[in-house]
Amino acid sequence: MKNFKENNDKNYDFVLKQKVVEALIFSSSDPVPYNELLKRIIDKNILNKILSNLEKKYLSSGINLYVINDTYAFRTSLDVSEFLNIEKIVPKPLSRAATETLAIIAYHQPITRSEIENIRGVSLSRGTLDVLLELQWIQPGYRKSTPGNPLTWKTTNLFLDYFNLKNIRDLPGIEDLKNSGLLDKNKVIFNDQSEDEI
Amino acid sequence: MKNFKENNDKNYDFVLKQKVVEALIFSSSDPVPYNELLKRIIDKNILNKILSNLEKKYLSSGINLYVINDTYAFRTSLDVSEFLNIEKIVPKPLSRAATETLAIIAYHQPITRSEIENIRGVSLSRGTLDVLLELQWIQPGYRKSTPGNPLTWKTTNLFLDYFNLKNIRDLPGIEDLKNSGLLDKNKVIFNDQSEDEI
Amino acid sequence: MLKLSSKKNDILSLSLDGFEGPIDLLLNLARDHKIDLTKLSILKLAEQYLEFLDHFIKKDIDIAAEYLVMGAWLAFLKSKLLLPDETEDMSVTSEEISELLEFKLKRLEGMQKVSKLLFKRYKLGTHFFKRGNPEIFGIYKKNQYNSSLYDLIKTYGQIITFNNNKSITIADTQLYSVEYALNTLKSFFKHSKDWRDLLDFIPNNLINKLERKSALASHFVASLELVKEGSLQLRQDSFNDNVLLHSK
Repeated sequence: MKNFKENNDKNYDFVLKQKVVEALIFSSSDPVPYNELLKRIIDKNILNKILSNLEKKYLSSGINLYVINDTYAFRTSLDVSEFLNIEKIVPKPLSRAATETLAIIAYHQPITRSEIENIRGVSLSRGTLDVLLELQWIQPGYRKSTPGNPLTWKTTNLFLDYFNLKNIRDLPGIEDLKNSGLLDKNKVIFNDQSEDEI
Repeated sequence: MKNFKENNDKNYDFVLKQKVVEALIFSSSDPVPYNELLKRIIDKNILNKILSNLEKKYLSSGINLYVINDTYAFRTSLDVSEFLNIEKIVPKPLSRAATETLAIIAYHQPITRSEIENIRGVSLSRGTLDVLLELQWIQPGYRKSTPGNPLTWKTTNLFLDYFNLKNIRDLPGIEDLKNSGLLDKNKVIFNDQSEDEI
Repeated sequence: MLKLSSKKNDILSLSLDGFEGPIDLLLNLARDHKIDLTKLSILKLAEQYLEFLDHFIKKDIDIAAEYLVMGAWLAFLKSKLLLPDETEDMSVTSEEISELLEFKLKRLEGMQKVSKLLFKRYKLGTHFFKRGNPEIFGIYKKNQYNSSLYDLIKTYGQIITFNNNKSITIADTQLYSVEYALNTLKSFFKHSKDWRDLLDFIPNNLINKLERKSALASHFVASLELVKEGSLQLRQDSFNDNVLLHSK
């Protein structure tokens, strides 16, 4: 009898915890980091079980649970996107320089400013990185240990969220680019002395 | 056979409509009026069925479907809300003074109060450091060995955490700021060199 | 040297028409030649590019500056091709150079392609949506401020800019005053009864565009002033003709 009750308590406890996680992710408009959730649930095994339960639960709903790197977010399902003509925020189109720079950062990250310029063959005009920073799509990575310690740039989770990507391995066409060696960072064009000045 | 297929189509259609209603309520910033939903679904019977389905579906979830005066909204379930001590906090930007002070501490730490005032050219009001202290973004550093032994301030790990930096060194440097367009060049009034557009 | 002169203007106008970056220019040049990138004559391409750049430097140094990254690299390639390296270990064969250029162009093309692919994806706020009415829990108490890293570094940038700009430099200028122009015109027409072109009064030792423009403007204003006084006549035969002055 006691055992039964304990079991029941355990189950009740699990259900409550699942509800808490569900409510935490659901109530936030930005992706919630795994670590934030873990602060509530403490036990990794339980949290993992809850997250996989929730993913399944919402699989065939109008809302799905998205995993973006190690963050979690509910987003409306892509199945219904054409039926949801609600107030869409029409984003101001980015300049070509900005979209290309974004792609270069996304596919080559972490990457320094001079490496970006090297790839585009143009010096980065003022304001290009600025726009991407303001959108919170890029953030500083570490500093390289080459002379001058140039800063590297990388993409953020908000970038992944915006483009419906799970992680950067999910970037369109990245496999092809990799296989054809075009993302080979070691293939730095020779004699680029200017490479590492900031 | 034909009947069966039709039935299946009907069922598919119903499921899709339910997903649409679910997604609409989820993504709307205000509770959605019944009439708004009816515009999408047309058939009252179907809409009523969908709404009652959704209500049931979310009854034992961390989120419930609430009906308030003929409008529909998802809200965190009361079971868990006490658990999450919900407070409606409207996020607001830090005050200008606090942001400036934080930026100066971040870039110049460890730095004394009078040094901060020196850079900003304004005296620090009482509340400014308090706000940053309360957020646990700054902490006292050592005391300087200059006369009066003034206390220095530095940023905390929570600060790094919040701004998603691994290391304080990863803040973009002056050169990076310049290059990304965040620093304007020295302004020169009426410069002959800028004559081209005149 | 090259049959580029007739095409030069095309390229230039293209580059002004939302045509951005030497990548496109290089790719376009390569395509124009209908040459497989692998069989491309780098020397020719480099020369065309550099000639284009040269032309641009004269025209608009700001645009040309953007193109210099690729320009410098191509100039380097060209020198490698023209002057065989004397130090053995440093020498680079022309095949290696071809390969590198090909790699560079392909990579650029690849990046342009994927940037388009990226923006063709389903996008948040357009095709799928986040919670419209988020609730914020006590757990996020530290998030009661929504400052971003961008706010922080932008603010710092502004502080630095402000501190650097505490002193405002007012540059020396040599602008022509209307009084000066009035005196010149008056003293000239005291002795002359001929029609004279307004442009004749602009000192021809002015190299600076701004100074020239200010001289022109003040002389024109001064001549209007004299017409009003009734001591001068102005004439312009048709819209694009020069303005002629004559004493009354």
